[in-house]
Amino acid sequence: MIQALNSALDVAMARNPDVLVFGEDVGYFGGVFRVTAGLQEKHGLKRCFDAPISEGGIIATAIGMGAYGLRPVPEIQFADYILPAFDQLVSEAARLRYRSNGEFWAPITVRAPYGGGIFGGQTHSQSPEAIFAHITGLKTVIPSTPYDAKGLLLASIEEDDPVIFLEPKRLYNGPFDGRHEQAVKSWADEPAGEVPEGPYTVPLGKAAIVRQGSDATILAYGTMVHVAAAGIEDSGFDVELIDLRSIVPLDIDTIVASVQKTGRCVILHEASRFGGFGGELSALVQERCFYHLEAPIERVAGWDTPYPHAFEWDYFPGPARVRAALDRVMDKVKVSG
Amino acid sequence: MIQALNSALDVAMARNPDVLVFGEDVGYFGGVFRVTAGLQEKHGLKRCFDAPISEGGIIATAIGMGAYGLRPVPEIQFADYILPAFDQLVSEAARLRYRSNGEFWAPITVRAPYGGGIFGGQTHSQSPEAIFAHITGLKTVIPSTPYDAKGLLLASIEEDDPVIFLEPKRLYNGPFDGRHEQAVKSWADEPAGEVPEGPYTVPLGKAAIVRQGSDATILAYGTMVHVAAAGIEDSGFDVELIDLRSIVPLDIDTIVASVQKTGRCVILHEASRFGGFGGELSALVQERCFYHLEAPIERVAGWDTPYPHAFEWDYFPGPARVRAALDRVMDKVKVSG
Amino acid sequence: MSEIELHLHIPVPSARPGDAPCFDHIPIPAAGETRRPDVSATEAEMRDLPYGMVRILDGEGSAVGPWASAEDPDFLRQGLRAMTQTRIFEDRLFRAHRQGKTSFFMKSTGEEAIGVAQSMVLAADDMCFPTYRVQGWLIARGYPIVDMINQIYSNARDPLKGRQLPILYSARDYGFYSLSGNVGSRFGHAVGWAMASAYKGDHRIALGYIGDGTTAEGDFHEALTFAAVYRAPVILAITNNQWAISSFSGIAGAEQTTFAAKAIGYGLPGLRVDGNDFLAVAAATRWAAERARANLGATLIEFVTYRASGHSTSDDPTKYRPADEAAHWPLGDPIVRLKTHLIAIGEWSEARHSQMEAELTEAVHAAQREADAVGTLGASKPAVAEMFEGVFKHPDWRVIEQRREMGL
Amino acid sequence: MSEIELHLHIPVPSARPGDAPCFDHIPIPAAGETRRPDVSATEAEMRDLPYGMVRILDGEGSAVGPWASAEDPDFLRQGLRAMTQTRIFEDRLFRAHRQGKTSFFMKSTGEEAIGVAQSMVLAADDMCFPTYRVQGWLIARGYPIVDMINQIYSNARDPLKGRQLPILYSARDYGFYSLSGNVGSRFGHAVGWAMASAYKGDHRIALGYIGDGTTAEGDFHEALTFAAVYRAPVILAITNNQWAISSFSGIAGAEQTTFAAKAIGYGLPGLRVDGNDFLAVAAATRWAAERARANLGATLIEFVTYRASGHSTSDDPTKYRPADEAAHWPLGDPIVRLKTHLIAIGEWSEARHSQMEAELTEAVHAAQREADAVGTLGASKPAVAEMFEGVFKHPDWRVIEQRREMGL
Ligand SMILES: Cc1ncc(C[n+]2csc(CCOP(=O)(O)OP(=O)(O)O)c2C)c(N)n1
Ligand SMILES: Cc1ncc(C[n+]2csc(CCOP(=O)(O)OP(=O)(O)O)c2C)c(N)n1
Ligand SMILES: [Mg+2]
Ligand SMILES: [Mg+2]
Repeated sequence: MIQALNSALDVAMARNPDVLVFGEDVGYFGGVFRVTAGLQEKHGLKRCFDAPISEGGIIATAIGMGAYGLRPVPEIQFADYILPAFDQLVSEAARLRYRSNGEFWAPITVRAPYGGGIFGGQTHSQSPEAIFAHITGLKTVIPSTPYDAKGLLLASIEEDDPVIFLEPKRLYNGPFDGRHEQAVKSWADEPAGEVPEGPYTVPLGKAAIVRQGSDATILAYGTMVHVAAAGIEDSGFDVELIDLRSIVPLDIDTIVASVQKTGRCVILHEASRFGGFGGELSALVQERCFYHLEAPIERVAGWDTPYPHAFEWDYFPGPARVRAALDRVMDKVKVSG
Repeated sequence: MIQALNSALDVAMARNPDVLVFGEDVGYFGGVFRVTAGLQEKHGLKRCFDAPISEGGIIATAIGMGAYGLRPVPEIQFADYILPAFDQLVSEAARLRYRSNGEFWAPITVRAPYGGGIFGGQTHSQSPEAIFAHITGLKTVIPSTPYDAKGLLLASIEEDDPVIFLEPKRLYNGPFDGRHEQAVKSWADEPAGEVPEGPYTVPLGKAAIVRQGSDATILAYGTMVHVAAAGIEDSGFDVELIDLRSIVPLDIDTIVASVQKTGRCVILHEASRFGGFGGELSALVQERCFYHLEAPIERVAGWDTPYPHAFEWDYFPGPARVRAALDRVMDKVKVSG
Repeated sequence: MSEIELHLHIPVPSARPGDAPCFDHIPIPAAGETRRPDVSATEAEMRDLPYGMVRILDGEGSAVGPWASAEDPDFLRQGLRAMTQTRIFEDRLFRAHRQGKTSFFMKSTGEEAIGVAQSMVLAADDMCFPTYRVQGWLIARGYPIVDMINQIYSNARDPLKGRQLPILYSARDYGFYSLSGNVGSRFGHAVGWAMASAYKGDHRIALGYIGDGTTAEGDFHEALTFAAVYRAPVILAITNNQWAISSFSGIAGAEQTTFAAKAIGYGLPGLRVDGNDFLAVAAATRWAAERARANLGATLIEFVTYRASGHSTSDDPTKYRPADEAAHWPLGDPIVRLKTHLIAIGEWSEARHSQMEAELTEAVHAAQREADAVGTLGASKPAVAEMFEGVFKHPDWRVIEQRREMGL
Repeated sequence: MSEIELHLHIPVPSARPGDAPCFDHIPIPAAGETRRPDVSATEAEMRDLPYGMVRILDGEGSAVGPWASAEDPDFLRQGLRAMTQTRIFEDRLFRAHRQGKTSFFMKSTGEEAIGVAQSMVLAADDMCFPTYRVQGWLIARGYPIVDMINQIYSNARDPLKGRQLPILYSARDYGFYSLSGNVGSRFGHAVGWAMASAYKGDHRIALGYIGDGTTAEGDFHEALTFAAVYRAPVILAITNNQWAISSFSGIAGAEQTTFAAKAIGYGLPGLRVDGNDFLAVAAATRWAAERARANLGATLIEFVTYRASGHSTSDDPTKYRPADEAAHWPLGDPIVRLKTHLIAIGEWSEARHSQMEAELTEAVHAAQREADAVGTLGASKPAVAEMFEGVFKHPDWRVIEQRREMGL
């Protein structure tokens, strides 16, 4: 996925001189995850450069550049470190167009690696998507494959609205389905790991039906799409798996059509459960599919604790928990439906 | 409610020399809403003082004081301006106890006026409770009456965990039920406006059943408790009204018992709807009362736009929208139940 | 181990209500005293400037010292006019608030020289990132006063469609960036905008404004850091009007040093300027603009001024400072000072001034009548559908559904 | 309008891989050259200090100049011992990471003098607010090395119960505040803690650490503002080790001025100190502590040092700087310099040094064997129930239910 993201940035920079990339360690070094490797050398010092350790400053600078007419793609080194820039994102980037009646806007794409599965402990593992999804005026995109990563990043950069682009860091080097005891896999062996060289986009707001099914629907994004697939496999049920790809804009039609068809729904995310984006999804599904539901909607998510270093696999919601949730949505119906 | 909050601070400061109050304009002037009026004069310059305009600095300072052993009660002038301190609240205050295995903690109570109804426009009207509710390690308290305000604030100050204490600013000077065209009311005419002089606490995590009812349950907090009451009155239904009082900790038992009894539920908040705390409430109710639900759970909330100045009463979710939601939860059952 | 007990220092202002006003703690060199280095001087050669004060107009209304230069009297008259118009406008709209025509208003009384002079000195295509206290910028550039009032009324002709609190203007064509209620958070946008201009090989520069109180925000530091590191063509202006609502400048650090001295920590030149001296504001701004346009980077300017009015319509300053404090402000009134100068050089008269005031008053009244006719807050507003527009470039299903739910 | 095209300046370091290392841009006065003012001097009298450098140990290992004072040789030997132990410990644990015994590790190689000397100079009940690069503080105070390793392994005896990334210690009884992975955000806690101490009339002071790169965060400015405004009894230390992961100090503003100069903007004294000179670190810390304890307020100290190792186990510095850069660092190695001094004054010998190294190596090995026996990452961990403890003082229903869901 790293190469796919790198290629997206490369393509965007080549096509549009107003696209520029900056962030902590992204310049000469190419980023701590190497996503920006080679861009400075290829496109020049001024188009891909290091920034001070100041996430608020990085986003403020990007907004100012955007107001001038550039299309900056700042990187925040870890999504955990986006919080010092939260006010800039919420009070400024998200509100600029509305409050100025369209005189100014923030065409910025803020990339940040997020999520767990790498023994990163509390501050290199968090999934903050819920606090962005609630903010009117922000879009939030989360790819789950290299193909999508490139296409969604290119689409995000073309957006005239601010986009939070969260990259599941556990997927950077290969797919990961939560079976941590198994050998590490490579994207090279996956169809969705194949990434065209040139420009293409994957539109925001269009979910992917990763797997068709009739027993139940799973809603997931990022790494959890792969975990869901593993959980479905283990469960033996015929489950429809939907990869949301962007949570704002949300592809409500695809979600509703699927749950109305299956009548059962499980929602997955890595972020802690309480107040997470799963609540919104659950509410929406319940509101729109109430008379189709044959069992309570289940949520599988991180526990309501900070992300704990030693307990990576106790915390990370793996396929076993997905399977258990599927058992519950399927079983309960037999018991009381 | 202002006097009740002032009295709570006064009582807390008198009882415990480790309680101190600071924030922008809270000292000599007594705060832009006068909540801290007289405290500096009575308790001394060092116990109630002005702070630089630096919300991050205010919270960082409070955390350091808390780590030393004090019990600071910082004020953020408007909840909209708490965002520059978001990283301090999330990455530090909320996580200190967990990560240090209890060696350090943040016994701080962060007060902030929040919510709409005062023609405050985008940055003096927001309701940010959802982004706090999602953060593991933070408690969030929202009173709806002067009596509760004092008791909950005293309970919050006694907490050894960080508390976000959101004060519905539209209730500061009197109850407000959303009927903005009517004459302004005074707390003096309300039973819950009566506040004992001395110390007492209202426990966190204990909801109040404001009104018993059998047709449906409304979950609300802050100003919306009063709006709910007006909506119920208008609707003619016999609705149980629950004032959550604190959203973390959440009184799940009272909620579940009520909805299992009524089978119908409407959730209210001022914050914009998508990703708001109503999603979590809806999910929890659905998970725990699925087989009791006779109609979809409804959410009445702010629209998914920034808070717009001229459209105060178009945006603010008033009794008419509550009534419409009640009609829907009651009606739908007749149509399709 | 020392036996001294520690104690906590809490700053208190020199005077509270009932006390005699006192500004002795503010060092004010005589007009003409502070030197003017060449714009290409190194930062190390300029470290004295933050402790001096660029002042041109002396007590007699003469322009003196190294910062003075030959000014076109028309330029000065225009400045006088814009400052006077700003004051008349603000007084009028302040009253409009008392009359219930709007929800909120703020004045810049006593600080008019800053926004007006900078607006006139900078180029039409430069961009300022304002605070709410530089309405004079717009007036100096001829922004229609009726539109300002329409915005303040949030009426059907409000250019911002009722979405913003009064005076939180946005006026791109007038080099005036979108304001918002939260302070400080646009200071860094000025730097980003300036960096973009430099990136494009453009010639435009940016000006960021921040209040003395707001320098305490992290945004201030972050903006200065980026400005210094990337040598952005930007002027960063602190309007030190001694107060931040009820908190005196000591709560932002003024007991310790000048605000201009903050420049030194970033290796930037820092000017301390008499903010009530139209000529000094103009001269300092030209100097900083010249540096910026010559790729010499950013300048931090502290404008020393005084907030003669309350913070806003919600504020009563007699609650926390002597009621007559403004009268003791040692740097006087910017309008009076420029007028005195123009009269002293024979380019103005009391009679012309009175006539101008009458004209400007009538212009404001006329604009207000026009806006009143459209409607004041509540009596007139943009179409409610506007509430749902502009969240994103293209509305998504949520606002479309919600708009429909409202029957629109 | 000027016709010059603007251009954007992007700082680049003096040398990249393949280039000859060069530190000529760093001004380094001779040892003994920078003056030592009285602690009660005013800030205005000290504005030269940020541009000098407090240095005591000269090239021959002599202690010279106004900052030198008679030191107890035992104190110096203890310092040498703690620095050496720190280095041996870190080398060993770095290897433990390579052996898969833990997930992550960081070293302070070349910077040991700072944490060690400050730990020794400050009182047992003072509190430091550390960065991850002052493990020497704990070692100098005799924190059990085995517990450090248990923490690094997240094993069953980890004092932090497996909740934290390796080396993000918390050790209240050793005056060491809880670390976290995010940088900068505890700098202001030091100020709040110090204010609390002053509020209580206590005598304890605080020490906050921040890296050169991290000074760009808003937290830095906010902490300094509060420290200055309330004259908090705190020492604020910038460890300028020239690098922030792959970004050289110029990305944080070092092209423009020194980090110590940032003090001037707050009206605080700023010392620039040779961070590889144990005696200079100790002397500057004593001076600042004396000021703090005398209610004279905060001091900002820049320690000029060099990060001789990579940023962390995830980093390969040869990717972005000359492989031999460390060897060219003009301020040498703090251990070698203190050792040379002790030998020069007849209080130490090569033989004693080798013997000490052997002892310390064995002590680290013994501690590691003990920790290995408990178990390394994954092989041993605290009870899983610990994951659910400590979110709040008392668990609420959510974690109780979730714990139950896990069958615990
Ligand atoms: C982030 C934020 N914090 C607090 C406020 C509340 N507030 C509005 S104006 C103001 C005072 C600003 O003082 P100063 O910067 O000196 O500007 P002045 O009003 O004097 O021009 C404060 C605290 C705000 N609007 N935004
Ligand atoms: C808020 C935040 N932003 C970014 C990071 C990623 N990060 C970790 S260490 C580091 C470099 C810090 O450099 P410096 O302050 O110079 O300290 P040093 O490592 O040199 O001791 C960065 C950017 C972080 N941990 N926290
Ligand atoms: Mg001010
Ligand atoms: Mg560093």
